[in-house]
Amino acid sequence: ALNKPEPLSEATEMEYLKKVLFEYMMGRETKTMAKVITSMLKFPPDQAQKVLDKEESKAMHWLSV
Amino acid sequence: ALNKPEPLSEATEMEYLKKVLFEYMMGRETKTMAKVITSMLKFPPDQAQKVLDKEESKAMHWLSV
Amino acid sequence: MGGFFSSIFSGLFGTREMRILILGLDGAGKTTILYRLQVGEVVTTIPTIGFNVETVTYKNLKFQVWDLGGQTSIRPYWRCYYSNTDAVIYVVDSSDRDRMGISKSELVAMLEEEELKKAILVVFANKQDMEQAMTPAEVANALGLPALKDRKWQIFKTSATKGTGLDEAMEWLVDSLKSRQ
Amino acid sequence: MGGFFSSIFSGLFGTREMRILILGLDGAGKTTILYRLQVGEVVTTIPTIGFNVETVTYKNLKFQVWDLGGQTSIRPYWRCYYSNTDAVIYVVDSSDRDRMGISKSELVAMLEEEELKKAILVVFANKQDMEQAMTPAEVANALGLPALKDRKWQIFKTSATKGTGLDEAMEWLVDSLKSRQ
Ligand SMILES: Nc1nc2c(ncn2[C@@H]2O[C@H](COP(=O)(O)OP(=O)(O)OP(=O)(O)O)[C@@H](O)[C@H]2O)c(=O)[nH]1
Ligand SMILES: Nc1nc2c(ncn2[C@@H]2O[C@H](COP(=O)(O)OP(=O)(O)OP(=O)(O)O)[C@@H](O)[C@H]2O)c(=O)[nH]1
Ligand SMILES: [Mg+2]
Ligand SMILES: [Mg+2]
Repeated sequence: ALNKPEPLSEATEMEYLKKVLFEYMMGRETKTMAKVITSMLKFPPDQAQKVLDKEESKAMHWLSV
Repeated sequence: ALNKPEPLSEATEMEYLKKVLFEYMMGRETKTMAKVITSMLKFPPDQAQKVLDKEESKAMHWLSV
Repeated sequence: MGGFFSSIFSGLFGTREMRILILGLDGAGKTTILYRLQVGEVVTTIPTIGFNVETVTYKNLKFQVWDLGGQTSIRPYWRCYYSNTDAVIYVVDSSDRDRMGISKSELVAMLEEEELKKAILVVFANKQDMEQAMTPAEVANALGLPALKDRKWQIFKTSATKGTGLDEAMEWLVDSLKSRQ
Repeated sequence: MGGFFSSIFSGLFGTREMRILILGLDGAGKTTILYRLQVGEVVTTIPTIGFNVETVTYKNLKFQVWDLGGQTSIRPYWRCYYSNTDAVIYVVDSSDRDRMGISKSELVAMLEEEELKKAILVVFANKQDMEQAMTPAEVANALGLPALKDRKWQIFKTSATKGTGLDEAMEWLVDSLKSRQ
């Protein structure tokens, strides 16, 4: 995608964030949702990486039980 | 607390949200963090309740393993 | 996860569910198409601020189909959904001549992404029922499809509201996905 | 969770970790106090946008101590942290006469919350090393403490930077928590 506006400058973005966050918090498609959230809120790269690593490790945990 | 400004109108609030969200996503103090998140983003009451119920059920799950 | 576990899963549990994204500018008809495919009916839509995800079964194949909102301010987040995608359905409002250039730019940016390198592209030249609609050939040219390299693609004329063209397009997609495996 | 499981836990694993909140306006000295209590030193602070949470051991009792940012725009979210709180350390900059009224309003709003009904209140009249500091009695009156009903409270004069008064205050708090159990 081409233009990256300031984070959450628009009502649409805020609504989008809330939708994605709700899905994340309900435990649905958390890996994808985590990417959207860290990207919308412009998490610093190291924090974003930690969050995504955490999602990976959750996914592995489910596989191992 | 007394005055409730518009959600995330301020840089401080945005920074605060990011901090709290990061902790939540790393799995730390998720019940408290979930309250802050749903309250900052003004989740509709039914959604906020679902999120908090989900946190409760996660807490119960940990107790039962 | 990724390729390794996907393969184990395919081995253990039969074929992995395919992941398909429906992308395109706002108002192109993505949500209408998703539910046409899933329940075979025209549903009343509102602009998608977020996404819809549904399981669609077609010819005994199961797809997880994601329909992402296409408004300008949320298009930058399409890329968060690209991982493990097998195919992209790119929907164009064939009557929206003014925004054909924007639609092309978004498509080009999308196809440049590493994660979509192996994804099959099927373009729906939608809203063919509208009088001023561009032909599929015109849409293809406007999007620069003939110049694409290393990409399996095809364009179909569709009308999501009338329900025309969708079967043909899905048939091609299913065959392409099967022959790729 | 809540009371029921907490009791089971206390029974099984000894005494439950106490939960303490440090609240007060921005710049009052909350973070300075938290780390004074934890590591016994004055640390360099920046305004807390978020929170700090540390385990503090005092007289063989373990506390989970939360220091919340006090800036105006994030004060509304203090209430999200109230659940299961045993005590509130309310910190006042005794030299900040202009904002004593705001500090009172926030305190009053806080004490009205159902979840804090049983919480013990200890007020730190902080920055007593400053020349223009109000006395603890003046601070107590300005905050309306004498009028409080159904509340176990006490006020202490402290200087977080000099390290004076904290021991006395914590001693009172620990005794109050113990006698309450
Ligand atoms: N005439 C005509 N209208 C269509 C067709 N497909 C969709 N529409 C209409 O176009 C409008 C937008 O359709 P949606 O499916 O909501 O569009 P969308 O691509 O999901 O839009 P966003 O969610 O904003 O990204 C609706 O009024 C649909 O009924 C079509 O083939 N022909
Ligand atoms: N003179 C004096 N300065 C103090 C005292 N306690 C804290 N300070 C100073 O006051 C300033 C603010 O202290 P903090 O501990 O960061 O304040 P805070 O309450 O955590 O503020 P927020 O995080 O914004 O809510 C710092 O410069 C401290 O060194 C004190 O007892 N005396
Ligand atoms: Mg839509
Ligand atoms: Mg602080």
